[in-house]
Amino acid sequence: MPDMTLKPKTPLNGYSETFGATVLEEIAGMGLVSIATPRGGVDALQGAVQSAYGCALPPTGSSTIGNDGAIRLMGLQPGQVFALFAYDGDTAVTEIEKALGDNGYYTDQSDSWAMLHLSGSAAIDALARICPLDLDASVFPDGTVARTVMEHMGVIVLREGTDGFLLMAARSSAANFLHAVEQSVRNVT
Amino acid sequence: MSQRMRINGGIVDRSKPLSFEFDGKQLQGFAGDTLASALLANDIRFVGRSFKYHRPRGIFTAGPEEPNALVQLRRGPYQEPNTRATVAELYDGLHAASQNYRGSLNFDLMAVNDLFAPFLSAGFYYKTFMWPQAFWEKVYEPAIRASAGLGRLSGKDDPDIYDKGFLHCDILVIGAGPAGLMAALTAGRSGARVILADEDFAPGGRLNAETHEINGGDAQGWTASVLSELKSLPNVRLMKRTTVYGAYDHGVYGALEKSTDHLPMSGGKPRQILWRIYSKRAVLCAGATERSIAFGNNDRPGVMLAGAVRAYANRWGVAPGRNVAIFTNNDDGWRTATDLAAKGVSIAAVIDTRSGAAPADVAGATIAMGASIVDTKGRKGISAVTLSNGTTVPVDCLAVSGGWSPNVHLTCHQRGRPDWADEIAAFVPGKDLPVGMSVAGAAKGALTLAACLQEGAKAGAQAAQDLGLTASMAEIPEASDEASAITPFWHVTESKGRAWIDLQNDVTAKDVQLAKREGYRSVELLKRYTTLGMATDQGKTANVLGLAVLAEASGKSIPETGTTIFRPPYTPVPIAAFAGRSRGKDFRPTRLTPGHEWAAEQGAVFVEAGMWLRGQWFPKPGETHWRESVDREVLATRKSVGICDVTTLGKIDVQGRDAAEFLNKVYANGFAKLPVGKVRYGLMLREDGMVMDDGTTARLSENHFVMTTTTANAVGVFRHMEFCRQCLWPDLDVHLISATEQFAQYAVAGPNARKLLQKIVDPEFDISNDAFPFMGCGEITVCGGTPARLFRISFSGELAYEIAVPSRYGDGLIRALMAAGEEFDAVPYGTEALSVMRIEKGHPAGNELNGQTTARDMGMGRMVSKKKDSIGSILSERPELNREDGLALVGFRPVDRARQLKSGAHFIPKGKTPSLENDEGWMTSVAYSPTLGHSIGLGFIKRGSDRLGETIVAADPIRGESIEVEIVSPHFFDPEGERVRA
Amino acid sequence: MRYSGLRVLWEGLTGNKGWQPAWREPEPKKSYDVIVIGGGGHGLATAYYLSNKFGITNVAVLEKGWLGSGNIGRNTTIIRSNYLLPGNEPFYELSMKLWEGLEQDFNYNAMVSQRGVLNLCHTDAQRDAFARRGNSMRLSGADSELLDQDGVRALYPFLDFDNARFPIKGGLLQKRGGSARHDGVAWGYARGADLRGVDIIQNCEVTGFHIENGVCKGVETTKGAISAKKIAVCVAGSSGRVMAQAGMRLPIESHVLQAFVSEGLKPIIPGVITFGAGHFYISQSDKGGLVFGGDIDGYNSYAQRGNLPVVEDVCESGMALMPMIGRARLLRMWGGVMDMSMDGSPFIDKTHIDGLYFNGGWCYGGFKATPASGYCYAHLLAKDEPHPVATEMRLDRFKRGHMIDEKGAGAQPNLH
Amino acid sequence: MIINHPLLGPRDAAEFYYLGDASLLDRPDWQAPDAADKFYEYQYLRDNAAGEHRELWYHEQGDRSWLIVTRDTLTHDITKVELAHDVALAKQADPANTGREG
Repeated sequence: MPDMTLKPKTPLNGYSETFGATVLEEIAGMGLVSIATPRGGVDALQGAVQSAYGCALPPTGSSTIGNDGAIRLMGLQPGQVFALFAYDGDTAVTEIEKALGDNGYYTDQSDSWAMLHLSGSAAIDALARICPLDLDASVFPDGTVARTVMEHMGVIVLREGTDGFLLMAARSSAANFLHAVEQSVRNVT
Repeated sequence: MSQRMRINGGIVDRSKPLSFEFDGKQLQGFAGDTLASALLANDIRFVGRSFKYHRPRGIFTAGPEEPNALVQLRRGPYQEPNTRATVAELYDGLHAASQNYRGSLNFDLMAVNDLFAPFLSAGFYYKTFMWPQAFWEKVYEPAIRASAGLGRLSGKDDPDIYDKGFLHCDILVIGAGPAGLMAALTAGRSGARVILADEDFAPGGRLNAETHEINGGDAQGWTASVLSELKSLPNVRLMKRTTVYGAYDHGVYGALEKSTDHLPMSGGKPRQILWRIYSKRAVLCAGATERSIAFGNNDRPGVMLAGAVRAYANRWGVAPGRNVAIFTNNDDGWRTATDLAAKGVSIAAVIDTRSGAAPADVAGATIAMGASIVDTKGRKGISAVTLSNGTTVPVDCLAVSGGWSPNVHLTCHQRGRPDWADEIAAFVPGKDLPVGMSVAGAAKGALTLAACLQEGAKAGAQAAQDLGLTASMAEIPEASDEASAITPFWHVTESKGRAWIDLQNDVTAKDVQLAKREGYRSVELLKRYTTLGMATDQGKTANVLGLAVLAEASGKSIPETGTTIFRPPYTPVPIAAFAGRSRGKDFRPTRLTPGHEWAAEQGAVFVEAGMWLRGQWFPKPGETHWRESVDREVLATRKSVGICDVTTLGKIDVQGRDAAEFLNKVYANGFAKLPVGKVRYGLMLREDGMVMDDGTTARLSENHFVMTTTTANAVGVFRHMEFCRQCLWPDLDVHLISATEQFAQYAVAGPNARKLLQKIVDPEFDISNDAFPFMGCGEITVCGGTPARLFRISFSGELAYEIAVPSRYGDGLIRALMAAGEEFDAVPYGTEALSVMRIEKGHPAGNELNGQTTARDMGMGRMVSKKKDSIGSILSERPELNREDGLALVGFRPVDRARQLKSGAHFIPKGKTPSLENDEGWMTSVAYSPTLGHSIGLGFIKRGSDRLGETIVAADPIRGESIEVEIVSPHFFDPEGERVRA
Repeated sequence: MRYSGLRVLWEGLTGNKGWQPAWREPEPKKSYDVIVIGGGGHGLATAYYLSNKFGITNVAVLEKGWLGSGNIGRNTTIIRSNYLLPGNEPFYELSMKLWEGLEQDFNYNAMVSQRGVLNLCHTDAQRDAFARRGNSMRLSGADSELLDQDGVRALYPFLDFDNARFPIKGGLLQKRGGSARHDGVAWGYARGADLRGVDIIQNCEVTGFHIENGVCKGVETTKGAISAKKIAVCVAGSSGRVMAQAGMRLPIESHVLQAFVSEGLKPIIPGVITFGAGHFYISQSDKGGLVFGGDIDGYNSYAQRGNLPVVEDVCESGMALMPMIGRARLLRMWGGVMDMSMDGSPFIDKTHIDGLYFNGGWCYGGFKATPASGYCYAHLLAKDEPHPVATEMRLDRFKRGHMIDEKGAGAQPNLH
Repeated sequence: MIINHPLLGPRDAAEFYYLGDASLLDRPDWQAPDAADKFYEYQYLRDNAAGEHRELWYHEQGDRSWLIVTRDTLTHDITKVELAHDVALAKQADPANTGREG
């Protein structure tokens, strides 16, 4: 019997480009799982997160880092966080389930998003061309997370460090999203 | 002819000469010139024609308020009509042409309009051109239209690119004149995040145009030092060439930055950037605009505003004339006389409407106090002025000052009204300012330099303090504080000639008087009737004068007469700038499924489905018509197996202890008892009882469902369900998240669907008919361990499954499915074949679920459970939605099977005339059924289900067709539904 | 005074000294047969038809601002009768017929210009819906044509046919559609009504109703109490506010609609075009300005101004449709308050209070309806029964379940 | 416009979807004897206030919260922003509490 094993593809085929001191690249190999808090179960989930990852559930709009950086929890909406962790398998939910048990409702989002990392001196100026959020460090410090809209596409923005941003947009419009970010970088560099 | 009017001084860079072309003439100017200053330097003053009378017109101002000097800038698709020469920054190779003439600028055939002026008074066109009736559209209107407008679009796509952006600040300072510079400096030193935006390419405002001293040195030096400090502050952003054009709610300002307009070519960078600036406070330091005086023939080239004449001399080193007269009602006009005289320009006369002693000595000039100008002479440029005392003075330039009006525009953008200030005879900002805005300097009516500096500093400090910052007043530089005395004077009533108020739209004092006499007395009616202030300059130099003449005619004061409201934008903004990058293919994002690349390789024809692109059909070599492909896809599917990408359907993950109860409420039919491992068709209503959407929902485990929606309604259904969850039933434990993007999903349909799937489904999963019956579902693995979800559901009416894998495997799965299907001659099929098959099965889709139809109309009335509370249940019971003669969805086929049905045809009983009274319904969807060999249709018709077998006319007058059709069951194919259970 | 070319000539030769006021500025009388509240287009048209066609001349029009200051004073001037539903189409077709003879009727040139209204479609489903609508129009005696892509290209070669995100597949054309000079319409009706003795009273705001035992007998105004046999409210945009004074809640929300005009340009867009893949419609005025608009801002508002997201959305759609307008500059933007009804269709009806009548809910399509709205309202006021083409424009239709929902958007006003 | 989100701070209104009057939270009892009338009024009739207006906004391009925004329809000034979920829960706990003050 022939090998029918399905080959995975990333949304942006491993895109990576440097513009002077600014770097734009696809991030792949991540597990992303949404964790919803059962009604009345926030304490249980909080406890499970604390003991599994050694960090707190983040409030909406911010993130926490657990297990010495192995996992990041992002507060996307009331009662829902996204867990982001390095993972190459097909069953990211199982990983979370193993850690948190039945203290949350889990949905795999690993294949739902195209992820881009933008970093470097022009990052903020470039994002200012498409992102309505105030990304000034005084308002949007390291670890802040937000969902917003850029060029008609929903985007999740996570700040990592002084001039690094993880950007996540719907997988189906990955090419358009890359085009939008790339154009912004070109327009300011 | 090389810049013969250039004189000493100014801030142009004489080491950088620039060539440009105007009306075919090659000319030179310097870096730092505007097109207007360069034209004047070359002694070109006649630059355009007015709108209605085609009168010769020259440069009138030195700023954005320019009504006359409008040019067609650049060439070909880059050409830009109605560009104000006074703000067009000169660049090497600039090309400009004058506008609004037939023939040439010098010999304009339309100038004949001026002779007919008595018949073209305000509103004349409302009173004539009515007879004979047919002549309006054939004769009069085309003639009127042909003379419309000033400049011309190229008719070609705008070749430049544009960008947008978002900026955030604590304090936005609008205008970098003396007040703005001080405001920005004070605010900037407090640590506030400051944006200082100025429309000019040289910040400084009037300081560039005057000979003021600050702290005993020249003002330009002071400006440079302030700018250098501002540049050194990391919390201050200085934006040149940036016009703040509008004030919107909650501190949002619109600004346009001209990033490459001053360059010959944009070099691949955006031409302009449309900024949305979010501010906590704004300080408006927009300065003031000078206005004219109405007197006979005050519109000739060479008649200019006094401040502009001075600006050309001081800023650009250009003499607007050799022999200049000044006509003023205030001291400021005299500055023009003294500044020009100091530069060696001959001043012929100063005419001041005020009596008393002359405020200054002007060597060699005739001084006339308490006098006015009643008329001017000259055809294509002023040659003389006639004074009220009868004397005539030869001049080639007349500088007029009727006083200064603060630029209150942005204070009115949220419908605040300005107040009248008698001291300066002008409107000043009212009390009702946009939230967070303060005003300083000339924009507030402070018309001395010292006051501007002082107020600017104060406003900057106050704004910072409001935000909790510590701001100390900067040391206020010393400057002149001499108020410019003004005695209002608007209109030389003894003038016999026409006295212009709105130069561009050719509105004269007589037009205002006539409008008033005819009853158009409100300022708004006056404006509309005469078109005063409605030209490209929006009456910046004309509005107050018009109001004054109306007040004079009504015997009322100006504030009693009213004011007009200023609307955004402050100066016009290109439509392309508002659009930014959103044009062409980038107008909206394109969503592609994971199988897109594969489909493209197969040569699929794609179709827009909302934001998605979907394969519409997959042509094979030799197929010349889309129907060939579609028929083949349908027949192959029904005969063996076909595969369709259904990834675009909305998928919503629903989890929680109360998920079942929740679904029971949002669906009209019952969901509480759906067993685990089963799928059910769900009908979702709006609260008004109309069908919102339909789809299937699968129960994966006790507390876990996955819902599908139609492609079109995925976003709306999710939003609606979040509303239900958060707002209506907040105590339920239910959680929603979209899973649309997570899975690639394919329908595998046809008698061989199971056999095909069995080749890729991992052997431990039994998908036989017994183990996996119709409407079953389960989580499985395929191709050696890839997790997948399998649903046994059918839209085509065949034995069918939908299989979903994580999106990363979507490309792999379609290739695997096609490879596995090879032995069954599996075909990919597109949305057309999908549609044919669903019509053959009588399934409603978008054309039927159009928001105007109920479950009852669809023949699904009984699905709406009355035993439970669900959205839409109560209002669906309203009497008119349950009429005996209500619509019902049925099938149609042509009596003559060779004929083609048409969607959108209306049903008329046989023998009746096609009219509204006889209209009984319409055809919603049609298809050629290759299975049946003829055209079939679905449609709504009154009492449809009672009329099976009846023949009726499908009238399609818009396509000139009318055919007899038979009403039949909508289930054209396999009405018993045996195939899906096979 | 009759307006004519000859009169213009004569006045021109004699210094334009003989022109008389277009209307009187009377003080209100104590009582009238009919009071029309609202001196906008519909109110003035109602007064005009009452006095000119139904013989009721003892009429006052009360206007809180200047005449024509309602939405007739700020709109995009499009006239058309390209509706789908039987509750609407005959009404708008009557309006179109009235437009066609309007100027001769009221002796004022309102510049009715039948340059054609073209709706573009970008999907097969849209084309099907256009066919259905075009046929509805034909069945009601209106003109309509279904164009394919080539047909559209022949009319408007400058549209983006080659690089469009949503390709143009065809269009629904109504050649008799077009535009009219909005202020001229208000002034023509005002002058025509005034000539028949109607009192148009400007700067007179209604502050309350006199209602006794379920009968409305008059109004309180800033110029004193005025009584009347019939009170006809006609204040679209402010319907909620005014009817609240009579204790009524309405199936209406007030929303802001922005509109835009560019600088004057030489003629380039011959007719009226609407985009089908975004919110954008455009025409070019007699003065050369591109007059365009799009969607409402979407939130309840009486503020008569909008915000940037919609401005940008409209211009994006404009550039997607016709990228040749990019270098035209937007000159002025403004916002008007719309009566957005629950099904997108209007009301011309009696209320449950005797003597009190209501006309409103015109959404953002009131301008084209002006003549028929005035005519049908006058008919209702004069005969106490609805005009045959306006029988479905009833306030109770939601309770009965008989919506006139052209878009199928349901009970959410900002979607209509 | 800017909506000051109770959890996220100021956000451009363009991120939100507007539904309408917050009375849409007050869905009638389907089993009440006058349910038909009540649902008609709930679905179709509006106060349409010229002034303070409580209204529903959905943070679609944000945290997916439904918000109740108190905004003046004459000036667009926003004086209060609440999570609709909180208001709905409070109402459920105490049906007399409509969330309206005074």
